[in-house]
Amino acid sequence: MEPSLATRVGKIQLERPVMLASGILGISLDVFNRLYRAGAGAVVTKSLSTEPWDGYPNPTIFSVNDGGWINAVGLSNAGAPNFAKMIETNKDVPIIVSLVGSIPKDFEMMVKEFENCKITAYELNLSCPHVAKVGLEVGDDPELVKKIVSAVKNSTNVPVIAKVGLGTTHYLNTVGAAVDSGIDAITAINTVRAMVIDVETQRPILSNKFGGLSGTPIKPIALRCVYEISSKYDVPIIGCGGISTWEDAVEFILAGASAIQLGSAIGENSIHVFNDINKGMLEYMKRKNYSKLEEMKGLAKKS
Amino acid sequence: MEPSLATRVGKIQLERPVMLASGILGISLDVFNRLYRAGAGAVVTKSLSTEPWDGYPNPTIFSVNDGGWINAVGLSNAGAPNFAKMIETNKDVPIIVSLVGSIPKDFEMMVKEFENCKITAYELNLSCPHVAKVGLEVGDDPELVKKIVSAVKNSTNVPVIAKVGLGTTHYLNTVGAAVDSGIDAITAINTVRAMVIDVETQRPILSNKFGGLSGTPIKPIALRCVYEISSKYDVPIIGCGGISTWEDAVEFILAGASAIQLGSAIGENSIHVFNDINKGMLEYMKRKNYSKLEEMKGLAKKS
Amino acid sequence: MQRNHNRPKICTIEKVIDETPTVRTLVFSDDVMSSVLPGQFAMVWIPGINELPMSVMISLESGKAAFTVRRHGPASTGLYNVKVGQQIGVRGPYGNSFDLKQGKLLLVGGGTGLVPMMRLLTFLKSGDDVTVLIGAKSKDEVFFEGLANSLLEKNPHKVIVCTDDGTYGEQGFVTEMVKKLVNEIHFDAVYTCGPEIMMYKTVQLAHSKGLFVQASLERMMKCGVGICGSCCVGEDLVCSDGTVFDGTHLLDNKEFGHFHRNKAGMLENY
Amino acid sequence: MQRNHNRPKICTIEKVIDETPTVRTLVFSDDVMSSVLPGQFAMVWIPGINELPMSVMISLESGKAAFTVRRHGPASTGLYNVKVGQQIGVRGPYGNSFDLKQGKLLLVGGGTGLVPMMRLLTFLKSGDDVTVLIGAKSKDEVFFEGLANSLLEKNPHKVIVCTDDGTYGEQGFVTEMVKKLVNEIHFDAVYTCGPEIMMYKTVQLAHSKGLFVQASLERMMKCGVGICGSCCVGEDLVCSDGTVFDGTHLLDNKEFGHFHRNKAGMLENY
Ligand SMILES: Cc1cc2nc3c(=O)[nH]c(=O)nc-3n(C[C@H](O)[C@H](O)[C@H](O)COP(=O)(O)OP(=O)(O)OC[C@H]3O[C@@H](n4cnc5c(N)ncnc54)[C@H](O)[C@@H]3O)c2cc1C
Ligand SMILES: Cc1cc2nc3c(=O)[nH]c(=O)nc-3n(C[C@H](O)[C@H](O)[C@H](O)COP(=O)(O)OP(=O)(O)OC[C@H]3O[C@@H](n4cnc5c(N)ncnc54)[C@H](O)[C@@H]3O)c2cc1C
Ligand SMILES: Cc1cc2nc3c(=O)[nH]c(=O)nc-3n(C[C@H](O)[C@H](O)[C@H](O)COP(=O)(O)O)c2cc1C
Ligand SMILES: Cc1cc2nc3c(=O)[nH]c(=O)nc-3n(C[C@H](O)[C@H](O)[C@H](O)COP(=O)(O)O)c2cc1C
Ligand code: FES
Ligand code: FES
Repeated sequence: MEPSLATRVGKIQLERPVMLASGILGISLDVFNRLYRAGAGAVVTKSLSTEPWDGYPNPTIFSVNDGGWINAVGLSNAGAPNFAKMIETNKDVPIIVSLVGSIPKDFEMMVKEFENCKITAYELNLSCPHVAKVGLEVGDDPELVKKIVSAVKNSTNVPVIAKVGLGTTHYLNTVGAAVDSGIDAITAINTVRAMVIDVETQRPILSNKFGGLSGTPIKPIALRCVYEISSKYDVPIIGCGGISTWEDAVEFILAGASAIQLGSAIGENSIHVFNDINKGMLEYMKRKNYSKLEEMKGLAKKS
Repeated sequence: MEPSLATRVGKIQLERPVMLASGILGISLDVFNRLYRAGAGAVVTKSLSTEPWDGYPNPTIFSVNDGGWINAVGLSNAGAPNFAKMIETNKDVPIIVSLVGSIPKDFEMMVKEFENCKITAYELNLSCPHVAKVGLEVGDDPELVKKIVSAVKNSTNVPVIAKVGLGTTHYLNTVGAAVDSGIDAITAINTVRAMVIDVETQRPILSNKFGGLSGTPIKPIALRCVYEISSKYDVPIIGCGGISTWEDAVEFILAGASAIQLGSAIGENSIHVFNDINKGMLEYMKRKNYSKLEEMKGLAKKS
Repeated sequence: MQRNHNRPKICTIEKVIDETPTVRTLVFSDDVMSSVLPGQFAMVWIPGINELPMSVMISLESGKAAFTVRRHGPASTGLYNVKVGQQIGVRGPYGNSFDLKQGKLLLVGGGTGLVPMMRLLTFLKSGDDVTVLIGAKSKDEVFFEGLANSLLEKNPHKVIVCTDDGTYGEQGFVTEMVKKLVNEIHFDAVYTCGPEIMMYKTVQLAHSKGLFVQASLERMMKCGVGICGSCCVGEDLVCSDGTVFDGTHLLDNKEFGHFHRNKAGMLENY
Repeated sequence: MQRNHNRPKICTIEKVIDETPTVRTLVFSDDVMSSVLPGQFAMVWIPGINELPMSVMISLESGKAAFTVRRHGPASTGLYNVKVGQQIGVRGPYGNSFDLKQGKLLLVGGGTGLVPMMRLLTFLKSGDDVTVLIGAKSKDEVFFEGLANSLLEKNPHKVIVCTDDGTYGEQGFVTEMVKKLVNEIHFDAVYTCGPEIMMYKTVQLAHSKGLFVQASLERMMKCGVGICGSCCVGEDLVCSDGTVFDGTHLLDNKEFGHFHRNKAGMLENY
């Protein structure tokens, strides 16, 4: 029997385990449809704010020598109201709406906007490392995280995911706060705060100076976070960070993730990466005699 | 006029700015001499404990796909007393003795052992990410850091450096605690906690499961830490993490470091890396018309 | 170390050529950029100011390349003001390129959209019979006419300039001339780059005659490698699927000729 | 993806050969390991148990390699107990190799130190006249005698076994035989691998006669790539400067033949 790539992330049922991560190609429904056809199990939107944001001036993204990317796009986005209008016509694509804000009210307002949209889940960005007053600055404050998660959970029946990253407090406390407040799943991790300086012009290359490191360099860090979360909390996990091959994807499942997200790999391998990973995982499952992804979940913790 | 690579890290005067990082080839005086001849400005010893430690079973070190290394050597070392005996005969090499412990008393005892040795400084390892009760578990507790730094400063006239890394509290608070207690310099950063899982055998490869990521993947993270520390505190900084070329070294100086350390690069480029970096920096200084390293320090913060 | 094409490589400007009162060509040495394909572009970092997508202009000296920039907002004006000896960062090349057909060719360029057209001319086969249409608002803003003629020296060719105000060459929009020519002549290929309305009309006209036509599009760009999404037109990414698209494909795209996205990613009318 | 030589590659054991009651050869397929040089080694991961440095044994089948392991402590016993179909991780190859001289050659191996000697035999030139000395405690522990003879089929050669207790071959330490031979014959090169005391004496004897001599050393190893320092002998790193060193160099090293380091990195007497 052909094994199945279908997976369940708590209440979220997906046909395929590899999602598009937030902020990657995440601004247009047409592109979402294309990515879904290309093998993505779901797409996460660019993180949306209550109003449109222009983001930072360029340079905002480039690649780091020896692999990986650094970005400080600055959460440019069309704003939740505009975005909701754009995806109103969505029928096919499992869309996860990423939200960013500073206080519970921001999130409540945005969730209202999507009431008429067909969406699969919300993902709360508690972990962007390069924009003031949102993202990590929220995630680093577990008390605020509790208030935001509770507020969103009270505003919608759609599953809610919290996306965490490495900040200035222990990310496991952020996970704990979200779990205590009824979160449905955790995405780990966001980019890691970083910098690149050009030695000829003697200045940081990003216009924002600081940005977030993504791609292969952060994979072993992200993997240990997934392993740590799944060892400590009974919460469904979406692994994210540096995944570019089926082996990477399997590593995260073995560490305890129920699904994964990727972004940077598209910059190296184009959107074929979704199908390449799907195929590789299927072959692996056949070879190892698994019929369902679930059977592999967390196996590395048994050793 | 030929520019000079000499640098001053607070009270520490060095002929050349590139040091051997702790834990790398750091167990034998003969090897120290060789590295010094090969161009290292100073060598930092393996972190020493009050008694000999065997460390973890193998696998303890291997390289990560797409660059970098992961290790959980487990701080195996001969213990401060044995080590002090070994380096008693040192005449030539600027040796920085790295110490690891849990409480002030551990450090005081070890510093006593080195009273008769010619050493350049102590480096307190407050940041090893994979051994319980020492390293990061100490660094993550700024109050304990204050006590340890004060105790060591009261026990010796030799300059004392604190080595920090990314833990579960904000590393800048650890730096602050060390600075408040009279630390002479900061080394940033240690390895970053990470994991690699083998998908065929479905287990973490390191015997300790978790280890520390070093080498090129962590360079942009280390660089932002140096930039953040030098922006917030008036303390000499030694940059460490992923440095393998002269451009990398210059990036750290431009971010505010007075000197740098490297380890992993030796695994790729052998100990030639010291002279390669020295040469590259000299040519850069000539081209840009600097006579002293000091003139380049922190320039990236002006942009 | 191997060159990392996705990180700015620092290049020093060696020559600055004023093409018009608002357009300059900045020449620099770089082997990679000197040999890109027509339609490919670079992301150009002006340190302290911004980073812009720029078609890579040819240089007649080997091993060199250039950017031809019109000063407009702060970013392009920053690039325009770069002096000889100053440094810029260049990453890429990015994007695909025009499919090179042979025979009777029509090139339609407007403003700095002429840049990829000039590079296309360096890839022609000896027998190609080439018509280059240059659109400009007025006489002041015409450039590359002489360059086009000299690049085409050895080919049967025509270079026709159209100005909106008739102060030079033919009077009227360049697309009027396209209409006239495609009615008279069967071109083996039509290539266009310039203002989107110009490209839209050119594609429509050529397509209505069943001609092979390709256009090189411009959109807001951040990454250049198909990650950020800022350059999307419908489901296409200009940076990595384009910049060059077939006319038939473009006419199916609801955004082409009508909308582009602003910095926040919102659709705006042209 | 390109193979990462510094990360364990998973290999499945295809055959297990009992060489003596305490020594086994485990055969697996791997192109890289099948073609390493004599003296090179791999780091061998026994999942759940440990990782050990192991010389890479030859296999007579192409594309295959092997490890020949003596069970000793928990780590080597873990490897010894690996069954056909089970998986191990292999990274490397690491280290340098013996300098291949021609003419009259003397190879002195003890125990699993014979492994690099067997590989050396596969690199011989047709005219080489080869004497192989095999040292063992007693008859039970002799292995590779037949293999050595068959590898040397086409060369003038002698394979001499010495057992400490005289239960097989010549009686006495193999180094007694070395002494005898170097007094009688001028060898163009002497190669040795085995217990350090055996190598130390062999190097001294050969050196005293002015012969070219090389030894392949063993030390505690963690990284295999010259980072961790655990394998240092004086200022030399066995993993990356060695494993093979010239006798003249070794006799200048105060630790060779006298000290090795334990897990904590402390010097211990042999
Ligand atoms: C593939 C490609 C090739 C191009 N080639 C050339 C060329 O050869 N010569 C030339 O003069 N211009 C070229 N452009 C246009 C150029 O990149 C700028 O958009 C234009 O110069 C206007 O910049 P500005 O000064 O108004 O930007 P500002 O108003 O200062 O804009 C600031 C930011 O917005 C971005 N931005 C605004 N509009 C656009 C847009 N339409 N496309 C991309 N980014 C935008 C800029 O990159 C910059 O980061 C090209 C654009 C693309 C996409
Ligand atoms: C380059 C090289 C090649 C070798 N080739 C072979 C071979 O082909 N066949 C063979 O049987 N043995 C070989 N050895 C020796 C082998 O690696 C082990 O040291 C030996 O098997 C003893 O292991 P143990 O079971 O007693 O280890 P344990 O006592 O279980 O030791 C546990 C740990 O200590 C380490 N260790 C202890 N002693 C040593 C040592 N002397 N050298 C390296 N690591 C040590 C082990 O790697 C392991 O991590 C080689 C050693 C080296 C350095
Ligand atoms: C250009 C870019 C933009 C991003 N924007 C967002 C964002 O808006 N919201 C968010 O939660 N994460 C954002 N991220 C982080 C990614 O979703 C992801 O967590 C991170 O890149 C690690 O995954 P990767 O290594 O597969 O890229 C962005 C990453 C990149 C590279
Ligand atoms: C094998 C290994 C052992 C290490 N041991 C120590 C140690 O004992 N004490 C310490 O402070 N840092 C230790 N480190 C960390 C390094 O000193 C350094 O901070 C880190 O590797 C980043 O630098 P690099 O990227 O140049 O290797 C070790 C690193 C490695 C790879
Ligand atoms: S510019 Fe980023 S996707 Fe095209
Ligand atoms: S084994 Fe690590 S330096 Fe040799």
